[in-house]
Amino acid sequence: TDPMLIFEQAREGRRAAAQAPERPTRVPALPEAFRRRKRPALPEVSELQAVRHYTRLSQLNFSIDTHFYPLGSCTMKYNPRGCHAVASEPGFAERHPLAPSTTGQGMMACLHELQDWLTAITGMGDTSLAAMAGAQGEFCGVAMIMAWHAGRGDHQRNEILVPDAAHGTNPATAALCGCTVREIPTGPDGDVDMGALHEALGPRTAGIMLTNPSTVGVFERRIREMADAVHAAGGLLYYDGANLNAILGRVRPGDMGFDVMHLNLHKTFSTPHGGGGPGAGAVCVSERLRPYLPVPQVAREPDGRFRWLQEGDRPHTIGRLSAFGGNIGVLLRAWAYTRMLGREGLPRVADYATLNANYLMARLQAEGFQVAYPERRASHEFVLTLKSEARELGVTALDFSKALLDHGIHAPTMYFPMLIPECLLIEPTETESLAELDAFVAAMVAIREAARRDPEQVRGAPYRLPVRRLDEVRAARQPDLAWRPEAAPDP
Amino acid sequence: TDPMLIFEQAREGRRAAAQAPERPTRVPALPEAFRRRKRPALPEVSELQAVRHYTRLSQLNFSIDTHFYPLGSCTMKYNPRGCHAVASEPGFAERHPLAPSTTGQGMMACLHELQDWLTAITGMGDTSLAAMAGAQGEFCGVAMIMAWHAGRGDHQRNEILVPDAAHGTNPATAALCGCTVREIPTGPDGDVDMGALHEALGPRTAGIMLTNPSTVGVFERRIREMADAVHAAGGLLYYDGANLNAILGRVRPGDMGFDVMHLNLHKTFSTPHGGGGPGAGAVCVSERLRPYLPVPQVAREPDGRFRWLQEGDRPHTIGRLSAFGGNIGVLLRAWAYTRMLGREGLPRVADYATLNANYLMARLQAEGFQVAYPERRASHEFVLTLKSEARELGVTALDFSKALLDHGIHAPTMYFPMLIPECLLIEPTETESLAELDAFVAAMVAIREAARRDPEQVRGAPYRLPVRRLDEVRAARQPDLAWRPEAAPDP
Amino acid sequence: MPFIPHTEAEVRRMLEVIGVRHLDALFDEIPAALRAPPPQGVPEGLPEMAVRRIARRRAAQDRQPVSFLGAGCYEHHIPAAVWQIAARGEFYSAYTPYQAEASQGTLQVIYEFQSMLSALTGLAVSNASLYDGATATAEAALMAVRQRRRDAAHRVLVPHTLHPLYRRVLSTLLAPQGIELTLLDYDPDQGHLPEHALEGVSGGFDALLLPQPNFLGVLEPVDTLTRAAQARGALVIGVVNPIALARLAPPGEWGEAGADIACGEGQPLGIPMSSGGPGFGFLTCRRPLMRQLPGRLVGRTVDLDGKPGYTLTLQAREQHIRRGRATSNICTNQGLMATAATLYLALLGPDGLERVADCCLARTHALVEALTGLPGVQSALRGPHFHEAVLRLDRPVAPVLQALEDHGILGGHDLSADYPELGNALLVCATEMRDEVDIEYYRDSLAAVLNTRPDPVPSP
Amino acid sequence: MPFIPHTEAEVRRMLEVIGVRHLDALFDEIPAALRAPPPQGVPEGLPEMAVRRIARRRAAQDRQPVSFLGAGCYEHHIPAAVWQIAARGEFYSAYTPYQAEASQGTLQVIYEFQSMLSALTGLAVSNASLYDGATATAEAALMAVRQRRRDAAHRVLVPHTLHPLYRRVLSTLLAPQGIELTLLDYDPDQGHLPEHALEGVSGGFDALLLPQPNFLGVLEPVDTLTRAAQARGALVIGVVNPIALARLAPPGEWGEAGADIACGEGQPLGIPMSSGGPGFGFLTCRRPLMRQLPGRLVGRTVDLDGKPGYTLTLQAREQHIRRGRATSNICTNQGLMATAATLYLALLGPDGLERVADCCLARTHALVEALTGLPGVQSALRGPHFHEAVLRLDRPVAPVLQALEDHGILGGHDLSADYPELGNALLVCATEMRDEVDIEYYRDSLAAVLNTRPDPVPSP
Repeated sequence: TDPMLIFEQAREGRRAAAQAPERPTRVPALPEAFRRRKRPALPEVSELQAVRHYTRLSQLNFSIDTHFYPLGSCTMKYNPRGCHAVASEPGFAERHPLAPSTTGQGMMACLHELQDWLTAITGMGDTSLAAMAGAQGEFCGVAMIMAWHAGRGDHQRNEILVPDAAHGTNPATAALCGCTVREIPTGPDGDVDMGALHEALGPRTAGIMLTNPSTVGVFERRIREMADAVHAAGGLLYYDGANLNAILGRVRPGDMGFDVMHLNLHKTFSTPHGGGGPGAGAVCVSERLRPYLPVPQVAREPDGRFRWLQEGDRPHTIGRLSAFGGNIGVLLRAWAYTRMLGREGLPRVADYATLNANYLMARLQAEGFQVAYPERRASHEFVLTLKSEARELGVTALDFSKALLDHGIHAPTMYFPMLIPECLLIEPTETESLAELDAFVAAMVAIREAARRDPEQVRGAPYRLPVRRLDEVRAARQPDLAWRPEAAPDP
Repeated sequence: TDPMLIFEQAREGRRAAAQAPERPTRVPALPEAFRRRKRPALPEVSELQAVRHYTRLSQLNFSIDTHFYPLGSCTMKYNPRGCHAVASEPGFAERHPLAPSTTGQGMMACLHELQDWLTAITGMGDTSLAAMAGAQGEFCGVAMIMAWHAGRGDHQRNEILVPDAAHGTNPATAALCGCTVREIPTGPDGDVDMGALHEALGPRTAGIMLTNPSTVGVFERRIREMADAVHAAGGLLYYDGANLNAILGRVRPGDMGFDVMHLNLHKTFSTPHGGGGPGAGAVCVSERLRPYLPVPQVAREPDGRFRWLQEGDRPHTIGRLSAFGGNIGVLLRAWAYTRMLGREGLPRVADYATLNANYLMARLQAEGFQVAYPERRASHEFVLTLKSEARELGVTALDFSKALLDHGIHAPTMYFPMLIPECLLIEPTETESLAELDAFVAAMVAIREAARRDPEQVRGAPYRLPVRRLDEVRAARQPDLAWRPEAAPDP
Repeated sequence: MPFIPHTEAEVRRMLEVIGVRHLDALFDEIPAALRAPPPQGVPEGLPEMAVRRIARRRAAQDRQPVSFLGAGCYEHHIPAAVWQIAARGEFYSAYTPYQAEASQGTLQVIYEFQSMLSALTGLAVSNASLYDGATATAEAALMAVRQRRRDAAHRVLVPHTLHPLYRRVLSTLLAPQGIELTLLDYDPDQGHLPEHALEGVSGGFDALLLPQPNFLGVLEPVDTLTRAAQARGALVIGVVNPIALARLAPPGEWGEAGADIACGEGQPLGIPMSSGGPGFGFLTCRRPLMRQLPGRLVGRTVDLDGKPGYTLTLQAREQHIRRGRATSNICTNQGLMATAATLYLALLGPDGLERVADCCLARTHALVEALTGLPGVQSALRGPHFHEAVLRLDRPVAPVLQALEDHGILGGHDLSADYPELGNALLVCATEMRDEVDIEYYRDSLAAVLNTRPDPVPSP
Repeated sequence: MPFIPHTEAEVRRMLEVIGVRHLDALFDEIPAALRAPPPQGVPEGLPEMAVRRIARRRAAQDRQPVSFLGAGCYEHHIPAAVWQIAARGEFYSAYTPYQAEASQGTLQVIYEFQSMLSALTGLAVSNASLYDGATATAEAALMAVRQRRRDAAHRVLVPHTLHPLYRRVLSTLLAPQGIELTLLDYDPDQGHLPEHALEGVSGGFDALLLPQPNFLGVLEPVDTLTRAAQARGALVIGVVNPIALARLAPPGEWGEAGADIACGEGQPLGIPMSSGGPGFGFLTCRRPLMRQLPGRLVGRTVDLDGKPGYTLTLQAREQHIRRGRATSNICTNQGLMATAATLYLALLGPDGLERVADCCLARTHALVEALTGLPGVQSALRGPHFHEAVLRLDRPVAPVLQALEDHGILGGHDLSADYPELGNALLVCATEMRDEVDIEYYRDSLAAVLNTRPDPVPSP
């Protein structure tokens, strides 16, 4: 029984909801010119039909609440249900953004604490919670770097260095900020190629964007040396917080020499990813970048009251990133999570995320799988390369990924970082149990055995999901992006 | 992947929940004699394991929110989500039952309205909301009838008449009240056999328990005549509200001559059934039985304030049915539902429940299926008999039921009422759409066709559910009713 | 039309298939005299928005003060996951799991529930829940009488220390079957039954009810009394608090043989108080009593392919099969509440449950210590108590409670009506939800009340 | 250890498999100098109970007065089903649907979302959401500049009547790319752009932003302006309120050809206000602009068996493929909010959405009528307004709003900082959540405030 679209279940004239208010008796007339002539093609379904449809659709998803989800670089760990309850408190959820701060002291107290905690955790000088996702945090970071150079009259610096294994958002962000991107290669040991770095640095260097542990799952051991070199060349260092879970409460980006960073609260601080957001991309800076922080930010007055700092309070700010104060409902979840973990719980995250990754790596190696950097410790994640399986069995990383779905395990991140052939980036996170890790190993071994018996069978996976492999070429060549009423052309 | 038991996922020493309070620093010593020596064998799992386990288990259920559920006599209709929100209001959900009534005026206002509305809807004289389910409502009703006879010094009346097609709770209740049960046969037209009724009535008759429309899905046309006969014989009439959905707002049991009745708020008033409750069994009485109503009940004082009536206020009460005030969270849901439907919405329930049942019956008849009372109108439900299919194809009502599950439709009530061979009692309810009804007919036709091709295949259904048919004989002969730690004997 | 999906065109088509012209025709078998107009006593329908607004206004006016009330219903922390999951549509909107193949979720949850309640009480078999603690106690008594069959004395011993409201429910439900309830006196100094309580009971009886802790919060000498009752051929029924069982000896280990049956109120296990309901009653027993159990039972079995699965079982005990000879008339129970309790126990585990119990114990003792430090307040009973306790005031309790209400405090339950022999007695309780600040606030408020309102009403 | 499932025995076993003795050894590649002690600035961990209690106390102190604030964020009724379903774990705790086969739920919901937003705005293609209305407007402007390629003037026309906060976000996001924002003046008597607004604009420009209704609640002459802008080769971007679109002509029908792009804030569609976020931005466009769209897109396709299914598509626009040449750096969007909006629109349908819009329209007009009946209060603008309106007071707005706060009223948004030319101007809004009683209460309170506090501060 295929799920029909909600539109296909609709019938014109159906009015089976108690959801709409009563039609007012007297509606002021809108001038004819402004009026909509035809009703929008929204579905007319009963309340039960809507509830049933979306309840059933939800069941088609893999999610943390239902499946192991070792998606590398995404930190898919348990999202505590208590955090959702906190953000749903009517006093928080129903507050208008432009209501006076007298009505928001409770919410602001939480955000102010979160700012302070994130500053302490990262070893930086100050924190703004304004960015609505990691990519916006990155934008902030690069914009602040550029503002700092501009503030010193240093207008020629418009080059951002990025390791070749970096997340795609890094170069995209640099471009958004009007910078050019220069890629730095990764050395054979997984660390950045220091020679290439030194070569790239110069009077046009605005800064470098890095994550540490890096996207290949290892800790950049010479990070202090890199920081010194970049700073000596007049550039600043940006820390991409995507991998912070690996070192949370153990190592502080501020101590490594970074000037600015973002945190993905929907990764490290366990706010839910919601099938694609909302996230939050808190930005932390060293003292020298503080004047450029985006607005608003929560400040505590000498009398203990909280208020929003606005453009007037921060004349050098890079500006405003959203109409209001950011994804506050997400921030409240991160506040609750951090408050539950506490000082002693934060390093435990890093410890057990690292333990799980290294255990899984060791077991897979023992089973004969090849990891990308066998001489290195895994951080919270590691890269497996299936190039020999691809060569010998004709079964690729993609095929393994799809076959894992049939085992009830979400696929790891595939084909990233791009420099490693046939790779899977595997991040188990600290909230998964030993039993889940062992089940993953068993599944990988079973898939390899199946591939030895019948590679075609594995190439056809998945078989047990709501759909089999989808025709992505067709999706892109003949884009069908919206349902239309029968025979209706594009509007 | 079979769902494991939560116990099988446990490991001793696991402490991965933020759910428990901190251990107090100083715990008063309990005298040794009272102390538990061994921890109870509760599972030790992480918060994520618990969330994942129960989320996945939930997905194994059929439910109104996911499937058409035409379970006869159970009125499985849409449970509005707004009602759940109402009952979850912290002011309602967090009130202690022994808190003074000054702190419960809002809740009591709702219950008082609900009492009044149910009284108006049923055409009776007063309502108590104390009964926690239909069966408790039945107990109340018969107990009140007995109390009334006793109050008049009429101690010989201990016989309760019950139609042979009645719900099993009716005779069970009569027995609980110390009465003997006398069954009255159903006539060939589906109505009670009037001759047999007259014959049964006499000086030992305490009363009769009936539902109308009856359990065979038709309206007892001579109900007034029956009421007159029972009253003339000195008995009282009890109305089992299980089928009230068929006549809600259209016909009032009080007008039919009933003296006492219960309502299943979890059927007609759409509070959820929760996989087996909680329900609520409001009891409505005519004026003469009012002194016997169970306590507590909400009263409105002349100054407009509400308070609980207790034993002291109702010296003739049959007593108290629960420690506190009944299933108040359920009652609040019924309050919200009734308020949303309103005066004009109540009869619509009966109209469309009846329309759906008669349409489905007509379509199935047109497809060649046999109904038990083809000359009669269906009420909100009707009985299909598959005796010819059983005889000719060797495929029973049970087989059809299991095969329906594979079509994504919950089975109707099977083999009830018992007097009709190979029967299905089908109740579509008013909240299902025409498309769902047509899909039911199509599934029935498809199953019959499959049975003609290959009866064995149908006898093996279901195939697409989490389990196939279960060995119920083994379940009853070797009862395994609780998990035990490895090798642990029964305690 | 809220909730009704039919369009006008569909209705026309359906009527045509049925072969009638109007909806009214479908009611043509109902005598015209019986048809009624829409009920005028019910107001007009309102959209969800308006109804929720009314409810919210009313609920806001019911917001609770700081409460030290226990007395059978307890304010515990409910982990957010409990109801976020229990309220999922697949649990919330399913029926009783008659079709096992389509109900494995509910059935496995209930099997786990049964296992957990069995583990907590130390008895082999648990049912799938009953209405509440009081009705579960009544059903337990009926079980005992049934079990004794020909030997039955139709008499049950009920301690005075059993919850007074439970005693009233027992009267309501047992009287129609001619079962006599004999009240057992307690020692008003200790607050529990004397060890030799049964010596004064002449004649046979079928069961002894044993609350632990009892309504006054005090621990009963359950071992001695279990031995004594069983020696006289009667069954012992423990009426227990499931949170306290984390620390108290389970009924299955009382005396030598253990109690025969245990029952109680499950509300403390993750269920909001909701003015008293819905909670759930639990009922467990030794295996030989299994066929006397009322209510649903879930069993583990295998399917046609040999795969494990769950189903309702031993239904021959129940009303829909055995009708007038069923063990009870119960049908719908409190399934969703049992689901919530299962989630609660899984989330807490044995260690977490112990912590909750320890907190309750510690906080109630701290409360007693704080309040009895005030002049005019003393501890009323000498027996060991668990997470409730009785205080005796130097003046009537009711006006004191009323005065505390003005301080935003629900000070406890006034015992003077049910236990006049205890004098001006007040039952207080502090769960893990009452912290040091709350307790201090109670002490200070009570001090203020006792000073400023010197006994305005003469003692009754 | 909250959230961490490892037992000590398991940790030992795992370390053994790895071949190290202590957890610390796993960090041996990290230079010792970099290792830090646990962050002292963070307090000790607390159980869920304690954290929720703190949150509840803080949230209770934030409870909202009766609000007449709109200004880009609106208090609408949210059907209970919306979040009871959107918060289901399968939606709530899933990642971006990279593995299509394991994400059909989210993918189909987003496809339906795209279809609904496309229907509402009358434009063929919708993306899967952006951060908020302001960033969506910035992305729309960037799209227009990209689309014009070699012809691009790197200049966008921004009406003064566009939300002031949106204008600030545009500056932040567009300035680094060297895009010039030219402010278009409005008619302060009418409250909207003059029909000939573009005549005074010399030189080329890539896009005209057209808010409808505008920030002042007034309707812009969108047909004329769309024609004028398109005649000069520029793209037209409608910035619209999705609730108002139930009644207002959709951007796709403005002028002759229709606007090219529409965007706006989705919060009114079933999302709580939450002090402004998370909501979501929506962005739709004509089909030829499809490859300029930023953000996720879901497409319908078929699987190996020919069965329909859904997948992320046209990813070549995105940062993870195109990196520095992507249409945007956006990655995570506001998926769960889009899910909630889809539920909201499905539950309301076209008729329900019209009712909401009509109520907003009617209530705001009733509010204006009620308040302008008071001396010293007048309607400030003559243009037709939808569900917000500007009032002019006879004294400064701020002290009046502060006085209203004492009556439990949030009286609206003070415009004097952003629109000083309007004098003592106040932007008010009444959605379906404000009934006659609320409006009457506002009127009476305002009357009291205006009488009792005669202009205590001199006008600036």
